[in-house]
Amino acid sequence: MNLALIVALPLAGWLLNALGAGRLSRRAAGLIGVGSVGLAFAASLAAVQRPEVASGWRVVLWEWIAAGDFRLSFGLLLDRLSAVMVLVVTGVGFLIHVYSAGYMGGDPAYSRYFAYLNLFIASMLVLVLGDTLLALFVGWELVGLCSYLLIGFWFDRPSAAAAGRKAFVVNRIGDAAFLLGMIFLALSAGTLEFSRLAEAAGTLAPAALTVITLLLFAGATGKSAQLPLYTWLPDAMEGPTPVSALIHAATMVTAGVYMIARLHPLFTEAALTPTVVAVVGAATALFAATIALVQWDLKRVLAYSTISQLGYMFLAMGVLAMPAGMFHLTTHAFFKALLFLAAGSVMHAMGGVIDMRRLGGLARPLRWTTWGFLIGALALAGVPPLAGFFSKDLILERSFEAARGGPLLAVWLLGLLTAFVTAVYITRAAVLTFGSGESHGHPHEAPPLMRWPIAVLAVLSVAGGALGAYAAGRPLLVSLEGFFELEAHEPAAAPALWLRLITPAAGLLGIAVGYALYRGRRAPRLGWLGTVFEQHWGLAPLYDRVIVGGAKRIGQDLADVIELRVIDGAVNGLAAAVAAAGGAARRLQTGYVRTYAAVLLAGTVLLLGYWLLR
Amino acid sequence: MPAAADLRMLGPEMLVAGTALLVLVWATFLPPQRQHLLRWISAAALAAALAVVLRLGTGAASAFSGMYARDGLTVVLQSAALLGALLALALAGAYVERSHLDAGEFYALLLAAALGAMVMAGSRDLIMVFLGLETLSIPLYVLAAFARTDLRSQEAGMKYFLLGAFSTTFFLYGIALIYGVTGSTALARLAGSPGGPMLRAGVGLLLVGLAFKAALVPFHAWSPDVYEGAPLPVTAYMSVIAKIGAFAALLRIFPGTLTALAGEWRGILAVLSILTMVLGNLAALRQTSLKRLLAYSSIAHAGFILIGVAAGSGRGAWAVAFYLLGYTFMTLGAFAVALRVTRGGEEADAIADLTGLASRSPALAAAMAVFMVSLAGLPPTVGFVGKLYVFTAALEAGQNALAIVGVLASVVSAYYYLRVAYTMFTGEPAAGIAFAGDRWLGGALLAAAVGVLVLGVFPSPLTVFVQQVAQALR
Amino acid sequence: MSGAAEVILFGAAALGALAGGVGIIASRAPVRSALSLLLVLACLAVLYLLLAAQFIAVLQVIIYAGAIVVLFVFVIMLLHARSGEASPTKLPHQRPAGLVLAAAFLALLAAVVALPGGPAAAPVGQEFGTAQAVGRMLFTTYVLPFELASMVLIVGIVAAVVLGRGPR
Amino acid sequence: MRAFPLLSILIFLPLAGAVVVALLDRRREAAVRWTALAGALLALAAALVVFWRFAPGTAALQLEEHTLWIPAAGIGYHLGVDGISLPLVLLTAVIMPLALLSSWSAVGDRIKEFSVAMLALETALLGTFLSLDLVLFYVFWDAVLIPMYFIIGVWGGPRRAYAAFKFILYTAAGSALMLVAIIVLFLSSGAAGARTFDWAVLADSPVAMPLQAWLFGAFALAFAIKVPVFPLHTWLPDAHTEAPTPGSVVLAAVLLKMGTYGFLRFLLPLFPEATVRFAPLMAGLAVAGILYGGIVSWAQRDMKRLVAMSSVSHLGFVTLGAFALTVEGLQGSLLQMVNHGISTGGLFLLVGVLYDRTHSRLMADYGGVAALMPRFAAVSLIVVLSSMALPGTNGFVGEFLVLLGAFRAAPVYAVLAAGGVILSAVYLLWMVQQVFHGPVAVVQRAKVVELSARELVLFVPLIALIFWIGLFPGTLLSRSEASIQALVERVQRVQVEVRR
Amino acid sequence: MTVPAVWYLALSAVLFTMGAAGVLVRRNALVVFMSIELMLNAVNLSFVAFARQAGALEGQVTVFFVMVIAAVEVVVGLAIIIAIFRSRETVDIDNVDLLRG
Repeated sequence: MNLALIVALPLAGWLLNALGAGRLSRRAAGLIGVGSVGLAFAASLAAVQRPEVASGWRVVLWEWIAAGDFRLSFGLLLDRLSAVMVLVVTGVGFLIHVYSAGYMGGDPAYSRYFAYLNLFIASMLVLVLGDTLLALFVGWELVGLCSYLLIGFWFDRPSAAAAGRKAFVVNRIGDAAFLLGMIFLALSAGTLEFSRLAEAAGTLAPAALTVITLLLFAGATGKSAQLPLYTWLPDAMEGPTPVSALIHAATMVTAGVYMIARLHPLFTEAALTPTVVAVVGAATALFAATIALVQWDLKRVLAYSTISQLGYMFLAMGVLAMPAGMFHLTTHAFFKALLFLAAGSVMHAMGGVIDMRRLGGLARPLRWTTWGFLIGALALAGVPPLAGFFSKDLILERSFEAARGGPLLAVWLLGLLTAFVTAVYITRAAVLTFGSGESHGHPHEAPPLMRWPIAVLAVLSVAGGALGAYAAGRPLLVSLEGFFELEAHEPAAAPALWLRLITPAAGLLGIAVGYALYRGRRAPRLGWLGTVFEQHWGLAPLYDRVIVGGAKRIGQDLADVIELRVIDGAVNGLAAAVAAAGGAARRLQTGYVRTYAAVLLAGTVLLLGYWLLR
Repeated sequence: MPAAADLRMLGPEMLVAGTALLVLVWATFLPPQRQHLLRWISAAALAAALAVVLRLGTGAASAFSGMYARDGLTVVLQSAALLGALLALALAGAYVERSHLDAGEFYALLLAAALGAMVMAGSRDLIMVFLGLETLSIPLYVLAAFARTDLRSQEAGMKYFLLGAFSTTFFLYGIALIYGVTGSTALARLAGSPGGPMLRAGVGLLLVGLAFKAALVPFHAWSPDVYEGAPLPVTAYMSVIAKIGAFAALLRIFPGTLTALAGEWRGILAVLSILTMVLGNLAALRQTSLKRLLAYSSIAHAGFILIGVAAGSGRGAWAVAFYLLGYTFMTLGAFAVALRVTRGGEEADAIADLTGLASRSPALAAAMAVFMVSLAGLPPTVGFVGKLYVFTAALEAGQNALAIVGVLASVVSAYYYLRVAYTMFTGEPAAGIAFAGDRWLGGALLAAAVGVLVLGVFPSPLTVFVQQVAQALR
Repeated sequence: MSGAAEVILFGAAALGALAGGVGIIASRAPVRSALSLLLVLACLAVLYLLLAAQFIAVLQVIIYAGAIVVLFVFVIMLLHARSGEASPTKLPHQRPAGLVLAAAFLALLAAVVALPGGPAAAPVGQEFGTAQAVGRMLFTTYVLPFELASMVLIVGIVAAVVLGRGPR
Repeated sequence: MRAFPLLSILIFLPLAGAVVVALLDRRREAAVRWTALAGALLALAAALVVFWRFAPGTAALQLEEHTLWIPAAGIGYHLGVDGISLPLVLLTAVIMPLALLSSWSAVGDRIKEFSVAMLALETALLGTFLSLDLVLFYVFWDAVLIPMYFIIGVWGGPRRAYAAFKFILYTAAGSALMLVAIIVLFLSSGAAGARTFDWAVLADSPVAMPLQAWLFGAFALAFAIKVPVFPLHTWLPDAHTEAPTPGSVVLAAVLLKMGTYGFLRFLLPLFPEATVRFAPLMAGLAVAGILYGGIVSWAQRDMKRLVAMSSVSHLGFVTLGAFALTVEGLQGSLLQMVNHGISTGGLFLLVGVLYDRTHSRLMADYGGVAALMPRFAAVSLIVVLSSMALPGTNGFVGEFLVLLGAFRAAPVYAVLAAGGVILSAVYLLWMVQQVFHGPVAVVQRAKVVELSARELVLFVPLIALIFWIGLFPGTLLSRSEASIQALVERVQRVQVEVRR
Repeated sequence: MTVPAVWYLALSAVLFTMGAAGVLVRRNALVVFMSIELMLNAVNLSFVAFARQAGALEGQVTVFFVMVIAAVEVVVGLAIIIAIFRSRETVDIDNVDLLRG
């Protein structure tokens, strides 16, 4: 039951912290919170070593739902795919827990924070380790819950509460589609067990398969903040920064990618879906990157960046370069977490200020932070030999190959363009935050508890590329290619050199442009283009006014007019009519004997008349 | 000359009639403070008569040259009449003595009316029915006007009398026409008659007379005014005894005799029933006087009871009998509560006078709630069982519209009955409200409440009892 | 009695009865109504004789004409009863409605009663309708209703006593 | 040998408690309250004995009691429990003590009468779920109305009279025609003398079709109003809003289930052909209710009204599951009945806790409550999540099965109903945000104090059930499986015939 | 019997209807009451005519009972009218309208 232990540890941490809220000392709470995840990481490390993992180590815990033909147990599955995720989740998770212990040091709701965070880890592990799609969905929704709770952690701020709610609701939209897809799948394939889906995939009708996968992908667009359901993620930055790092960059938002990887037998078989995934991914990548160009909130820059990078991952999944997608997922977890932690460090130093117009010149006082941020930024920009370079390069390479000169080449072009924009906006952020200008106030460097995780992540961001670098033997990719049952990409089929160079070139060009543009705190607005970006290419007003406003108005109209006037009005109208009839019946009773006699005689005439004449 | 067996068969009637005379005479010799003895005697006589009725049982389908019968119908409906009279007597005593009404005459008239209803139950000849009807009605006219210095009581008496006499002429004309066709007033002859327009007209006119007594729409107009104006215990008594007598005769004449014409009169009775249910319930909706509310309620219930007659079957007939017995309990119970509550020594007639009754007397309010629930036909009360029976009868006879209108009318009735219950359980009691009545009233109240509930939960014995009615019709 | 005489007698009595009927409902003064009623009763007594109902005819004169009408006249005098109809009516539609209803009712009755082909009158003996014959029936077949009628009479007495008492 | 009348004892234990309470001195409030609670707890114990004695794996009726009640009219006293009624009996027995406990703060006057009404209500409810004779069923069904009417009308809010009358007249109007249909069933059950009101006999030989459709309509109307199915729901928000907390709890948790129970117990087995014919209509109304209820909930300002409207949406799922006519759908429907009882009952308890403190139900009067009552906020969140059908809680399993079953029947239902999944998050989280989040905005801040121990006791069993059913729904599903399976087989047999 | 029974019956019907009209049209309670007596007499005529037609005495016996009842009704009715007159000083039945609705 070693496997269940991985989930049980953070779950226990959650229970202790939740029930002990208000009674546990700050120290105990932190120790439980951090310790449980640390132990889970250790357990994960031990577990992935097990030989069973290669063929899938499955532990069935109990029969969960059984109704009619539908029978499903609840169990965990550790294979080469989930191994990657488990390590990322518990590993990065652990680092961020450590960081949090410092970052949240002054918060009164310390226990609650760790309770939520532990619950998140547990939920994420359920998502990752679940042996059925339904179990994955359990984790899927639970991480959404944790996200809601943590975004709205400072619930006394109306903006935070609203952001949490928005995140949950937007996710729910995707989840509803996911749920339908899952149900469709369960009914057509007869199972939701991953181990049996592979064989079932071939038996499904092509149309059904397409619909199922599209519905599931719709779910992924919610969770992973892709077009059109991306809006919640920028708002999610209302949460504490470590949360943004952990949930809204490194782990939860990648669940969509993981889900597609998990269901690769279906997605690879489906006719239309991969193309849709690739296009949506590529479009989102560029779309979000352009918006990141015009943000002033450092965390929002990173948020849009995350959306954009997730787009890359979907692009990879769409072109069926699944190992590449997972690789980027991993490296992104490192460098984006790093960027967020660094940003958190800035906030910590500046007393919560995150608007880049009020930042600047922090390179000197915040030495660790600056280094961390720069490494992360370079990795993000795809500068070799940092981790981001390898994964992003691989994705673009694969997408170019997959296009085979066809129309899908547009996807590759979008990706390439995004690489350039990415470099521009991250350079802008770095320059505005750390570069020129005077620092305001008296910023001080973060305590060691926050510094060390930054350092570790910086190292991973630098060296993480080794997981997929040819030079290092590509251990991750080999493992995953085995898992996806793809023939290994031998160096023999090495892509053309120009293809390998064009990505870093785009990145470097972007850095140069960015530096040129934003050096010296000039902040060009990019003209009309900037306005377009700020308005999310026109989507923002559509969402706010037309969809949300419209729905609210319809709701109000239904409640005030249809409900009260029409439906209830009919009921009350009937009652009023009966009451009026009652009044009329009373008026018949005039009080005059002669009227009564006349009524009596009339009744007699009618009765006899009817009887005799009928 | 009547045989001795015939006379023995008349035991209950003679007991009641004799006691009426005894009470009348004795009252003149009794000092005022001992007038309550009259009540004891009357009650004892009614109880004894009830016992004799049950003891005699059925077994004389024809006596007095075929004028009279002691069959299932007689037994069951005479029991109902005696029970109603007994309860009404218990309700009336304290009121009569408090209001200084003439006790001897009051009880004598009460007994006479009971006698009338009993005779109507047993009659197998239209002359007997007519005389029974008058024996029932004339005392009621007098009782309605009994508080003779009270304007409203006078008015009630006059309206009742004039309209009653008016309707009686129609009834008589009906007898005349039937006599013209069959050459006889005996129901047995009527049963075998071939029909024809004159017979139809005769039966139709009979129906008018009986419908007036039972207060069926459109022959009901007298009843709200009379109920409201008559002294409260009289209203209570009237509301049950007149119905028992009228329905006894309706059963005797329609499903009991005119079986050959059933196809014709069932539809007509169904229409009357629907009109009665609808109008009675609608007019009751917006009443503010409790007596008037109960008047319309009694009209409405007449409509429900008529369903059983309109079914034209044995099942319908016993359902009528069951309903009448249940109705006796619940209506007299409701009146008992009304008698309990007084305002400044007078009848507390407004529904609003019951406001907050539950905080003054929870038991009284609970009892009233039971009666109201039963009148509304909700389980677990006798009112529900009665409705179940009549609706079953209607549906069995294919009178679907009757059953559907009936259930919907019941729903409407729930509004005004429950409004009374609601009033009692909310608000603060009004000033000047006091409780009146003696142990007799309390006993009657308890008996009615227990009756309503017990018969609602264990209706089986009573059901078996009333099924005798069906046997009588066969 | 010859047939023609019977017809003439019937015609006269019938016309008298109808005239009396009109008099009852049309006279302004109640006393005239009462006298008109007396006329009707007398005419009916004649008709009863024609119909071989001597006993009933006698009763008609004694009870109705002798007792009831006298009672009415007595009460009218006692109450100095004005017609009571001087004030404007509160029910303006009552009169037309009443007449229409009455007409409709009469039409129905006529349709029923005036059907030709009723059985021819049965021959009856001398005994028919005498006090003895009716009395015998009253005390045999109709003994029960007879006794009951006495009960009703007692109720009538009680009513008179109760209602006639003055205010206490 | 007569078997031990366990079910009768279960049904009438609360009534016995009511009698005992009625005999107590009204001034001894504590004694009244404890006695009433003891009565309800005894019933719970009896229900647990039933649960323990219940043999899963068979569709047969168990612990049957079958004697004559009114033999002269063909009416029997037939009780029995199967997989369909068992969960609802348990639900009733669990909710009643909680409702009584909540009345300790929510009801301050005429406590004795209130307790009597509640216990009488419990008897009527248990009787409704356990009766297998149609008249007996109807007696209990209608008897439910009376105590509930008083509970709303006497102890309710400012518009209680309106709400109470609307409640009783609307629902009584619905059941009126059912009575007619019951009688018609009786009359068509055989020749005179051999007729019966017995459910088991009637279910064995359904009446022929045109008549069956009419009878179906009459029954369906009664049940649909009780559920309530859109658009027959407008009595519900008023009744809920005006009822005192315990009344709302019982109303939501148990009373509404009478209607959906009726679908399963009576509509499907007694009128299989008509069910098949009209299932699309019912499912369509259910879906309309899911969406409509969800949207309208969102626009509410009053918390109780919001929860009430949300019931329309949730019970739409129950109805949808029932008329999916698949095992999954029906199992989900049944489970969702229990779930709704727990979660919506819980929601009303939560609103009651707030109402006890500030006497306001308007969300605008709150804000930042989470800061003042953190434990309460946590409890609320769990209940809300259960209501939103978050995986891991009870609601998810039910909703999932319903959607699964509905999808199997016709995907369009499931697709539309999935909109309800979204809407529930919209309106519930909206409420949470308004009430709990933001800066502290309650007026009488001092009164908004953390849950007392008694109040906490209210929620502990609910939360335990939320998670237990969420994780181990087999406890209930396995017991209802056989009965539902039998039911579906019966209906599907007809479905095949109709298609042919 | 030369005059057919139908004539008597027709006369009876006319008289009955006259009485009914009188009840509806007249406001004086005494006259109304007299109209009712007229109706009773009309019925009696029918009874006697039928009795003659059928050659059966029951009709005449019935008339006897009707007369008894009529007498009692007169007593009761006049007593009530007198009581009303005592307190209201009117015999106009349209003025007796306290109770309505």
